[in-house]
Amino acid sequence: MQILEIENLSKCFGGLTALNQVNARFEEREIVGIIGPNGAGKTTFINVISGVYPPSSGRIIFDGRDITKLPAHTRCRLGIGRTFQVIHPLQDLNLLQNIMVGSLFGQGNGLREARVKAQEICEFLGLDQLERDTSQLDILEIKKMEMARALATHPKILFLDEIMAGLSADETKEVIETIRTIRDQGITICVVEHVMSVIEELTERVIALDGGRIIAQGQYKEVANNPRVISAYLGEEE
Amino acid sequence: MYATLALSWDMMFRSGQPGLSVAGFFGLGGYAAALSFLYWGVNPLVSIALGCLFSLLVAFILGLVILRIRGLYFSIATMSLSEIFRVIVMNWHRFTGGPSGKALPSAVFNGDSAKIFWLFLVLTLLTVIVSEIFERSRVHFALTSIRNNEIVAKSSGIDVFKYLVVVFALTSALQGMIGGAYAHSYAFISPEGSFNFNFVLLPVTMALFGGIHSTLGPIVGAVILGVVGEYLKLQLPYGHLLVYGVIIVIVILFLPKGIVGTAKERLKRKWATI
Amino acid sequence: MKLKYSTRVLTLILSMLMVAGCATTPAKPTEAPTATPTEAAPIKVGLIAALGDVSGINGQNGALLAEKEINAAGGVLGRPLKVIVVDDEMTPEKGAAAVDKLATVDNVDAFVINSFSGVHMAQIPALKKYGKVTIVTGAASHLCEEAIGEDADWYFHLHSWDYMQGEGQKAAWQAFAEKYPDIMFKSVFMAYEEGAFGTASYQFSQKLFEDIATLSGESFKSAAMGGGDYSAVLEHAKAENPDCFTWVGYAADALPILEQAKSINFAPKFFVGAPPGWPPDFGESPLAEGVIAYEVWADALTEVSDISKSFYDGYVEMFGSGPDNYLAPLVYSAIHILVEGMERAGTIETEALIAALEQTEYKAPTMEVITFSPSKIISHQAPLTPMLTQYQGGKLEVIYPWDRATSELIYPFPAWEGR
Amino acid sequence: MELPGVLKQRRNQYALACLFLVVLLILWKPSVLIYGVQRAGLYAAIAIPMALVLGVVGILNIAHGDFMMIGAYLAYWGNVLYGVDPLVAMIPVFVVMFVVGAVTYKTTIKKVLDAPEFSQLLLTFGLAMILEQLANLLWTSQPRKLHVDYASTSATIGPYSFGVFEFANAAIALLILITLVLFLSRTRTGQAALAVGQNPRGARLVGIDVERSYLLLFSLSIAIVSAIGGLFLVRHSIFPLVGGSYTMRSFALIAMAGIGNLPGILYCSLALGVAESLIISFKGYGGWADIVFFAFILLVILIRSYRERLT
Repeated sequence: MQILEIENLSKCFGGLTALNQVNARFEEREIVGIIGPNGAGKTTFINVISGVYPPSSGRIIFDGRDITKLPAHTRCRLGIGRTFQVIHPLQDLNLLQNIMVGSLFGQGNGLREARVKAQEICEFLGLDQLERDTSQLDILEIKKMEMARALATHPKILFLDEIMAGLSADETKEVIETIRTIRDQGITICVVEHVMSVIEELTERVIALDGGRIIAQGQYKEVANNPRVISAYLGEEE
Repeated sequence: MYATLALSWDMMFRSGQPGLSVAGFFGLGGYAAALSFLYWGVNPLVSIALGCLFSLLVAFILGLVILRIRGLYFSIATMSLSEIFRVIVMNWHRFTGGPSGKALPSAVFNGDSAKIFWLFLVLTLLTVIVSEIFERSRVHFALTSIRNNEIVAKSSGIDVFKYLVVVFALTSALQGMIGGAYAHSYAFISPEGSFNFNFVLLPVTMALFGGIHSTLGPIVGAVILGVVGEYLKLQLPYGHLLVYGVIIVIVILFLPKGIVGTAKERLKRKWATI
Repeated sequence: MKLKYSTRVLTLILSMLMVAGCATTPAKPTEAPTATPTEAAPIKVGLIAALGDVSGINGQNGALLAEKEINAAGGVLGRPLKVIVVDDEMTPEKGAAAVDKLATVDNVDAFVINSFSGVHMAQIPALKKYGKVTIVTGAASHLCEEAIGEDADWYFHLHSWDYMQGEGQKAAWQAFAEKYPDIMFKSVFMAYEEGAFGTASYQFSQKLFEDIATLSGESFKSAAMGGGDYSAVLEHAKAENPDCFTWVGYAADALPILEQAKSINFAPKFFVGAPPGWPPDFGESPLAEGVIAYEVWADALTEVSDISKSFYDGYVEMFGSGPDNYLAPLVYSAIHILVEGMERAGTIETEALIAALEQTEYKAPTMEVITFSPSKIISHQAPLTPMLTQYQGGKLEVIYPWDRATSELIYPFPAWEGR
Repeated sequence: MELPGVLKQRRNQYALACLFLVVLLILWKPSVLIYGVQRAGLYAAIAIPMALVLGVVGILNIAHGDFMMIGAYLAYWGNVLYGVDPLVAMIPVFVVMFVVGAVTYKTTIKKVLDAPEFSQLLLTFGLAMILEQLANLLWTSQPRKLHVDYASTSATIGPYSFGVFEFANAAIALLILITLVLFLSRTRTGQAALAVGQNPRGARLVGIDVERSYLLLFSLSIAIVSAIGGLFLVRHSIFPLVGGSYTMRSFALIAMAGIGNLPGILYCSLALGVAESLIISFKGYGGWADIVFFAFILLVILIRSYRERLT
């Protein structure tokens, strides 16, 4: 079944078109990868879907409901969860509290429930010493914390924006496993990644963006061999 | 009194929004309380509550408009609002008494300063309680998240705008309440007295001095600065405000997180070393 | 663990509040010291003034001068006099706290209050609570009089109420009209500062001047309040071409308003200013020539009165220069009146002292004989007749009332050209 | 980046509309324009140096107006004791206050650069208090005013007489603005300072001495605003608290123009100055001038924030 459908989505910043007539569909329990060179519009794509920016035109239909005009927090409560490319710990809250925020507001839990829920998620992700300040966490823990906060909102679809960046090979492997487990719980996953090996290993379907347009879509192998994708990446390297 | 203002300012500032409308709502509440007492003979204590409600209402409506603004621009916007209130009150001669203000026939409790003190203590306690409720409920999580990163807050399901409006209205209501009590304790209200910029600068100074984002900090700041101020005045009838300024500068240079903030950090470090 | 911590915090806050409360709640008045006065125990008078402002400093100096003179002459009732000064910081709550402090901590026998109206309003509830003899040398707002009410027989007001100032001024103008029949005084334009002081002055003048002249006016933002642009007001005044232009503002407005008047070439026949005090360097400006001021004190009085001269000389000797404004002689007079009253009553008992003060006939350095009589509401008001003074040759000369006059009126206001 | 044509057009439309209004004003109430421009000059002259510090160093200097007050007192005493003309005194005041600004920066501001925004605010508030009280102790609250002949120089056009000296305010504001803009765009030091303002970390990486830029700009701002004290003294009385209201006004203007937008301050001052003069030119409405000032600012900020949300 379809969970998310995007129709003709465009987003302009002043004179700059960051997204241009994007159409995409996400099935339930799917793991989708989004690739593309820097400035291709990947993060904007997530920002528009999660409601950080209103779209310039187009429609977003989530779970059979038009959410184009809804504010970000409502979308979150409906079940769109996300992490951020640049890490954003809430530095004045400790590790557990950071995760509780998701549960408190995304799911509307009370403090006690939220605490229990957050602890469960931490256990699942392998986070411990939950009273630590965020400044004491290492990069893996922060990434996990961001994921945990998104998970705590009880999403139906989860957008992970470059979650592997800065992780070692072993750590990456661990996170990939975790993502699979999350999917197995019935959550659609959309990963934005630079690391191609991750995309290859993890995703079932890939969307390639360049200049705000979808240039290719399909299995990783097809997309990776698509000449437009290759030239987009090569163009970037020049 | 200043403790309450300092605390109420800090409660708003916990969301990261530095409001400068303390004096505005202080004055508004004062006028609402004084005038309702004067014209409709409302019981003074009830009229203080009315002042509180009036500020709540006005802040709520204005909050809907101005809480789209952030940071320093928010400061200016709230300051402008304060000034606009003042000018309106000053020019509305028939109702507010214009620049001369209005005298009330008698102070609350007939000017018994012990009772007035208890009144203020109760109001301060009320503010402390509200602040503590904030600190221990989801509001704390919401405000801290908004302050730290608004986009993360939004994406985690926090209705940022709703929280800001509610907190703005509530803190303004507290300021209005104190304004009402102030008007009644001196049986007098005037634009220059009530919309005085001192009611912004001093509470903010106290909150920052004591330490922000907590209940304890602003209270400690207000108490210490209040006591220091009085002591200095006894010692130096002339230059006491100068020394006061020097103290503020020195504290900021050496205790940048305020007294309570620094103390907390020291304690933490001690704990860590043990 | 977490809960415990926060409860502890809360208890801490509470206890701190209590401590703070004890520090600020006035202790119960201690009656011991005054109940059995020893020979040497001084009689204490509490003075509240704005020490951050020149008016307060002058008031304080006047009080200190009076204190010195009285103690040199043997004190009061055989006891020394002590003036205790507390700063009101020009804020209502500090002004009110000062009353509490003087009444309870210092246990003063009487108050002299030199605060501004806004601050004084806040002091009134506290003053009523203590009911000690109080002489007030500041606070002109009629709202203060309303707040005091008619029952306060311990309250003596040694400063005109705002509505009285106009009366004196009107009397002065009428006297002028009689003496100089060719003077035109038919239309007045009043520029008043937009605060309480200016607005009240204008409102009361409006009623008073009805039968002798047409009065119109407009407010401006005083430089003291962050304003200082008088262009529009002056333009409007010029358009009306009044016989007399009066501005009611603060000392900071004095010279700039003249400069702007000159630059738009507005020179009415009378150029009158009514600030509470003039800037010290005002007379030195060539623009000041011919400006008329309502004053209670002028240094020139020393030429016609020995009392004024002895006050002035004493002041200069003690502080190095003459008084900057009328509050020095006023507070000086207040202390003397109080002490004379105590001597007359033979006691500092409130009721006897009030009765004695009612008999006051004090020859003040302002050349006024001060007596107390009922005003609109209160029962003890000292009517002060404002003098009409004029800047002539860089000096403030008295031109009315006739018995104090040191010079003749220059009429009309000299043209701007050449200065 | 090239401006898109639409915006250019709209700009032209705005300009045309403004011009039309100005012509109307001249025909209807010429004095409004004159006084408005004079008012605006002073506002802008004081606000621009503050904007410099806020925009580049990122510090909101609450003591800004008080430095002007100190500068004005220095000019005053320079005149009383040594007979120096206040306008000439601007030069030595500039030099002296540059040093004072540098010392202030070294001893206080530098230490709170990394502290939270509001600690910086409190620090400058403390400084403001020290300056005001120092002035009060040294020179009392008695307002002081110099008399200089040219202060009330006037010109007459037809039936109108008006003061011309205050055009000096506008001229000096313009001069400061042009000098600063040239300094920031044409000189190496200026460009470095600008880079620091935009991205301190990046600037440090490319080898710019950030410390020095901050020091320079802060001292420069203090020096400029203090020198304006001399200009201020010509037409205004000075007293210890005189600066406070100008700090507030400057802050409001900067917010209206947008932080970091120096020329914008000039336009905003002009708009506000003329609007205020217009209000007070109606007899009996002088009291509402403040509302115009603040309502205008509020409106501009609101419109801008809503527009930002839409894009």
